[in-house]
Amino acid sequence: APVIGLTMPGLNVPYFASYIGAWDAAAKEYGVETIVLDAQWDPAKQASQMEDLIASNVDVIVVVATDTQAIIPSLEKAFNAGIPIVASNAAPDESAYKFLACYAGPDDYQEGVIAAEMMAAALEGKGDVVILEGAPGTHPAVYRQKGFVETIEKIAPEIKVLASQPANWQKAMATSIMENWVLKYPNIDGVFGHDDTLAVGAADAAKAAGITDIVIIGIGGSGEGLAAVKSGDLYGTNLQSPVEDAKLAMEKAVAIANGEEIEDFFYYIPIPKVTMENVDQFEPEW
Amino acid sequence: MIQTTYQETKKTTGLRILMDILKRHGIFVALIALFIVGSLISDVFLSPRNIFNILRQSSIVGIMAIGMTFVLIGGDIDLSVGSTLSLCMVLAIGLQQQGLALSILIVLIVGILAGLLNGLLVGLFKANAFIVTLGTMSIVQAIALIYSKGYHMLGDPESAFSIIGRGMIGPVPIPVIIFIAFSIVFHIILNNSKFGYSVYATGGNAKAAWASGIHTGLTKLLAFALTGFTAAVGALVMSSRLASAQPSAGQGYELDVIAAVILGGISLLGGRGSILRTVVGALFFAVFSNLMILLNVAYPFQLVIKGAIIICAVWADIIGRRALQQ
Amino acid sequence: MVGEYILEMKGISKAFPGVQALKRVDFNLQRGEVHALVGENGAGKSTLVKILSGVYKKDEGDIVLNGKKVDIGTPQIARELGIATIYQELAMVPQLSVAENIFLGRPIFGKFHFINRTAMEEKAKVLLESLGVSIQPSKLVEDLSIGQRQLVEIAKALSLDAKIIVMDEPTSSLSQTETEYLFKVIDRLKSNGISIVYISHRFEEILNVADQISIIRDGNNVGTLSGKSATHEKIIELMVGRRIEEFYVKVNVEYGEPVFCVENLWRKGVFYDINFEVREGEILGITGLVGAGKSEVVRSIFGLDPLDGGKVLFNNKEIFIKSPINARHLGIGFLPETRKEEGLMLPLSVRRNISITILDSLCKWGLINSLNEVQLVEDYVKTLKIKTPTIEEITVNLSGGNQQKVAIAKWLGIMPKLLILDEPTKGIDVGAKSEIYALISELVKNKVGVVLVSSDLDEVMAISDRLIVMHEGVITGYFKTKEVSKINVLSAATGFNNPQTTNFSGTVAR
Amino acid sequence: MNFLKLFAKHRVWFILLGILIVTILMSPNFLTVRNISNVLLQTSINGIIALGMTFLLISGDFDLSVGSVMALSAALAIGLQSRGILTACITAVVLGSAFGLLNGFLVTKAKINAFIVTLGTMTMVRGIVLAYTNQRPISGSNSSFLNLSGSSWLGIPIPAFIFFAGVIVSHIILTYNSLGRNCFAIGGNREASIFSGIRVDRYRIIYFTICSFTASIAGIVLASRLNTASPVYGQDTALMVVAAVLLGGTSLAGGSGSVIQTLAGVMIIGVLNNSLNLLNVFSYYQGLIIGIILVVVTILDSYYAKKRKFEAQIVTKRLEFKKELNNGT
Ligand SMILES: Nc1ncnc2c1ncn2[C@@H]1O[C@H](COP(=O)(O)OP(=O)(O)OP(=O)(O)O)[C@@H](O)[C@H]1O
Ligand SMILES: Nc1ncnc2c1ncn2[C@@H]1O[C@H](COP(=O)(O)OP(=O)(O)OP(=O)(O)O)[C@@H](O)[C@H]1O
Ligand SMILES: [Mg+2]
Ligand SMILES: [Mg+2]
Repeated sequence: APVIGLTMPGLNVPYFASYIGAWDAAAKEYGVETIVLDAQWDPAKQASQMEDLIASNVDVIVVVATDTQAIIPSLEKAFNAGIPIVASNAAPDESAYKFLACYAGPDDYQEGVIAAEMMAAALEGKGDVVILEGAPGTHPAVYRQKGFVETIEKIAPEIKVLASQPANWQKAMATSIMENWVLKYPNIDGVFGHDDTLAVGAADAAKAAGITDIVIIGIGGSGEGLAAVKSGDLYGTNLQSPVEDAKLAMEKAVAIANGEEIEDFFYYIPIPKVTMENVDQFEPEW
Repeated sequence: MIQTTYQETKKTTGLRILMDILKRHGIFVALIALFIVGSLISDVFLSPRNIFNILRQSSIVGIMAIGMTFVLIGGDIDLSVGSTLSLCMVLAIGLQQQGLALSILIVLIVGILAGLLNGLLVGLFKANAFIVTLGTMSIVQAIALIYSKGYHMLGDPESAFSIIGRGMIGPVPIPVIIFIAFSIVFHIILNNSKFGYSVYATGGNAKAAWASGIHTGLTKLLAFALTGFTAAVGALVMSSRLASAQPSAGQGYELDVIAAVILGGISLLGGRGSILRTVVGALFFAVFSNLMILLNVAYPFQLVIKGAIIICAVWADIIGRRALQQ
Repeated sequence: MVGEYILEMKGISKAFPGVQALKRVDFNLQRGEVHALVGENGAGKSTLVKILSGVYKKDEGDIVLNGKKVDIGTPQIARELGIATIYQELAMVPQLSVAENIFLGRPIFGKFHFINRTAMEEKAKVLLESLGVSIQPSKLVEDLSIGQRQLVEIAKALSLDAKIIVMDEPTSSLSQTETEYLFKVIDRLKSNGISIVYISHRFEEILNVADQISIIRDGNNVGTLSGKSATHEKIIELMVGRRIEEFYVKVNVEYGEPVFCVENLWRKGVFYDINFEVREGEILGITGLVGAGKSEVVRSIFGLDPLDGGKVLFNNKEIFIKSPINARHLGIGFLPETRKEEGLMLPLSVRRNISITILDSLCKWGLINSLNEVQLVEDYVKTLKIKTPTIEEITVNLSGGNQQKVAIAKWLGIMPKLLILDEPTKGIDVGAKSEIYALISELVKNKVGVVLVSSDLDEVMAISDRLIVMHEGVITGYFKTKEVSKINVLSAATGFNNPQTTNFSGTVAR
Repeated sequence: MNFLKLFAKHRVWFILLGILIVTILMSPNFLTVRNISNVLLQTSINGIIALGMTFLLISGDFDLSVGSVMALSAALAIGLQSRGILTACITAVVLGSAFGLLNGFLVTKAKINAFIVTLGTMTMVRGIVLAYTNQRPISGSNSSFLNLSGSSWLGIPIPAFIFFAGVIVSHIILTYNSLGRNCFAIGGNREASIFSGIRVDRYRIIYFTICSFTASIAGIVLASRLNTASPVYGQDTALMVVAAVLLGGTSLAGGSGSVIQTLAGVMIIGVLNNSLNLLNVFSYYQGLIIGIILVVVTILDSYYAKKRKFEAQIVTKRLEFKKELNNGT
């Protein structure tokens, strides 16, 4: 059976915990052996783990990069060692495409775009929004922000971003920041949270302040997020499934290991919009 | 004879007393200064709702800092409180099915046990507190992850449990009431109980305290257990407020908590400090973060200013005290 | 050696927060003389010499060295001017070697600016040999005894080519023999033209060694006597401003029942076969040379150090003291020899230091009654005449003697049945000493049994009722104090005595 | 008895040996050249900082800001590459060390607690890094910079060489140079050092600077290894580094320690991390195991430290004293 190495950025966040669950299930299904390493959010550690995987001569390496730039030298090393690489979950910089077999996973930029489209639609192209960012420097935080801000500028120039602060993926921090914002800006029309946790944190604070007519949009479709959409606390989110994410990466890795030809370079998992109307069709996965 | 000359040279006018207080408590002055600056540059800053916001936001770090005060005065340090916060949070949410009273009880017991473990290692086995609590920090965080399997624990925001973090008595949020109550109770314990005296003595000179018949090991044990307890209470407040728990939610809290205590003016070498000062330290950070958000300062610059202010506030405190001695 | 002053200090003043430590003090030093400074605790002796050595800055006054006015701003400058100081609290780095301590701050360099250890050790050896000691220069200071450390400090002073050496209570931790040895060294230094400022609370020593004696009282220089003309009484009169009629206060008390008794106590490698008994109202002295193991015995009894075997009886019941906590609950108090290490919590206030042993009795409903506490502490401060601005002053700011009184005061509160005092008058002025003796008398009147450990032979012979002499971890003599001569005690202390031949055995027939 | 003494003195090395033996027995992949070089590479970055931290801890001080300084230096080394690698590196080292200077000044002159000062600079510098990198990773264009630490010599990676060279240099300084000896003096007895005319403040500032200097070097090595600077580098570096140094037996109270022991402390943590990876231990359990080992090692350590102290005090001191005194008279 082929051996597939996987290096993860950090298993202490719920999304990746769910990812690993799906990964193990898929491995059983395909009958492949896997080595799972956790970089604990340290890019240097991830580089070492890449070396460990190269040394143990796995058939394919699946990389979920802690830092999509810092991983590049390691990708090159693996490429030079003749090991095909599937990038998963976070797409490395363009300059690294030549070292990759393919990318399989969500499109963080596109998620930001979708959130912006939903926001523009909900606010009818006009209003004041605030943004709760993820931890500075992390891939989703960088690209979701980019996707959101660029799209808003393009499609709804009358929407103004009043403030944008990192909440480090922590709900407590999101709640605190939002509590302060509702005082400073009594007329916030919309909130964009880089993920559902932050969005729900903001919704809590808004609710506590007695604000009801506010459009809060998250990303991810976590259990908390979907529940909040159902109850109307969140206007909407888009669902990024860790199960799909892991399965897709596994599927491509197994295909490569079995010597099959890969046609495309980008394989994106679907990121369906979730709103009150369709929320019942989705099951939370993290 | 010497005393009398001292008293003669000291005129006790009202102004002088005021100056004395200001010099002795530079950190209070710094806090007041922050308040004045805040009210000048932001019109919502002094609104009652914002004040309660600040109090609520300071309450979790504040409650935990109260426990940490005992450990630091006793001459030790506890780096594991952040992990204890994480573990107790996932437990508080995860055990909600077991009924309110039982889940709260278990959370408190787990917090105390985590503290007792530290206390046992530091107080009775006499291990270096810094490394040992770094070790338990890793252990307790791992247990939180294993228990939650890394998943986000979701609670029911409508349950009775959420009163702890979300409820109000009149206009006052319950976390603030807990914070104030803890401050008063533990102020009394620190200043007027045998345990409090022993903590000071142990921090002042553990050998001498031992030779005076104080059980220094037991004192340390209790101080750590207390820190575990306050971390558990902090976790109850936080998880109830958020109605959910991320398994690594407490990461980094240890430094916030220790910083709040030290900003209040406790010497890391032990033997000095008070709950009041700790409370001021915790408030200081909350006021600061609040202001930064109200002013919409970009995150990187928030950090730069925060770093500078930490240093300057303590500096002001030191200069005041030195001026007092002249 | 009469004539020019090598050093003149004129009108020196210095204030600390709450205390005017020195008030326009004049002090002159001649070449090649030993000039003693005496005075009560907190009189300002240490402060004066610390100004001389650049540790403190004077508020006013001039220092004239060899006829030239100098400004001694830092310890560095003092050293360059040839003033070396051996501080009351020895200024050594325990983790470094003897040689490195001697050359601390100005090591000898070899090639590539590397420290040349061999050269340093050789030089250190020469220095130490010139003092007549053979301590290995490569040894770590933490492995030396206090006496040895003292000698290393002197070697350090010599290595600076010092013209003035200040010794702040050099003998407070030394025994008789060591002290005598130190005097030989001082003589040698004197004959080389080195001037010595010598601070001590022991009058015998001062009368023995000093050429001039200056008396400091409350920050004033109240007079200088020549060593030959000075007498005990005169010094004391100047020091305390009155005559002390009876220096060694001793009351005769009827002994009661035995309160405390040890049998066959031993600890491997430290002491063996220790037997003695203390009765109510009795003072039992334990003496011997440094290193005889006196402190170790009482420390083990009090539970500070482990014991390997033996029996301890308290009020005729066998007890096991595992820690000072047991001892405190039984009503046993202990004043350790190392005041700074174990006697006091220096960063804490006088109040907290004194009340620490009596928290239980101050507690009401689990809380401490601050009013009672303050009342009690203030009482002790008053009765023991502890000199402190307020009871909230931190003890580190108190002078040595007052610190000692605080350390004793904390044990009075427990109403002890047995009080063990290890070198209670070490570093304490006559006034305070006599107060402490009075205090001991007061205690025995109240039927407290007292164990007094002391290397000061005069003291122990004057105060105690019975006397145990130790040598190398065993008891070499049991004496009734009234019936024994100093010579007998000394020979027992040096191990020439056979315990069997002494007047009585450890446990007295009742 | 003799063995006990030997063990007590070199206990870190014995602990390392024990961990090595267990690892080798349990994981056949451990003893491969590739893996060893991997371990060396992984330990060298924290190891380099640990050297500076050893100086600082021996002298009785403390630095929390090393992680941030490392990130700053990495960011500068990458961000300034367009002006030449050498310029970039020198700027990174100079600016990084400047924060050590600042720490030192604030601690010695303003007399602020080292914990607070370095917590302050830690926060400040992190802010600067985030601002400089615009809150996202930046990567370099010059691949020769990558070679600096990407390559190895005799199978040993260059960063490990830098680390080992650092160990040797630091050891020499600590044993044979007044810069190093004063470290012990100041940490052992600060007052005595002042009384002996050592310019204590100046030296303490130097030690802070050395510590930041090593953090800057580590930053450059890290940046060159990944050819990227991320603003999140070094979040838990300070705690891990201090833990490694303390594991090595340097005391938090100052006055004792050695870089050779620090090397052992660093290796213990490095080997543990590596072997748990090789054994495919799931991440959560790795945290558990490392925590437990840290705790056990510390307890063993305090036990042997006590034992050694007791023996030294009781057995040796007693009789020698009088012998020597008598010989002298
Ligand atoms: N650093 C200090 N801060 C505050 N007060 C001080 C300090 N050093 C000394 N004092 C005070 O100055 C006075 C003189 O103290 P000093 O140490 O000179 O006395 P001393 O004569 O040496 O006494 P002793 O015989 O007990 O050593 C005392 O009242 C003491 O409390
Ligand atoms: N603080 C210390 N540092 C180094 N050596 C010490 C110290 N205290 C005691 N010693 C040494 O330990 C040995 C045992 O000392 P111990 O205190 O039992 O003797 P002692 O009879 O009580 O003498 P002392 O007159 O000093 O009290 C002696 O050699 C003594 O010199
Ligand atoms: Mg003195
Ligand atoms: Mg003794």
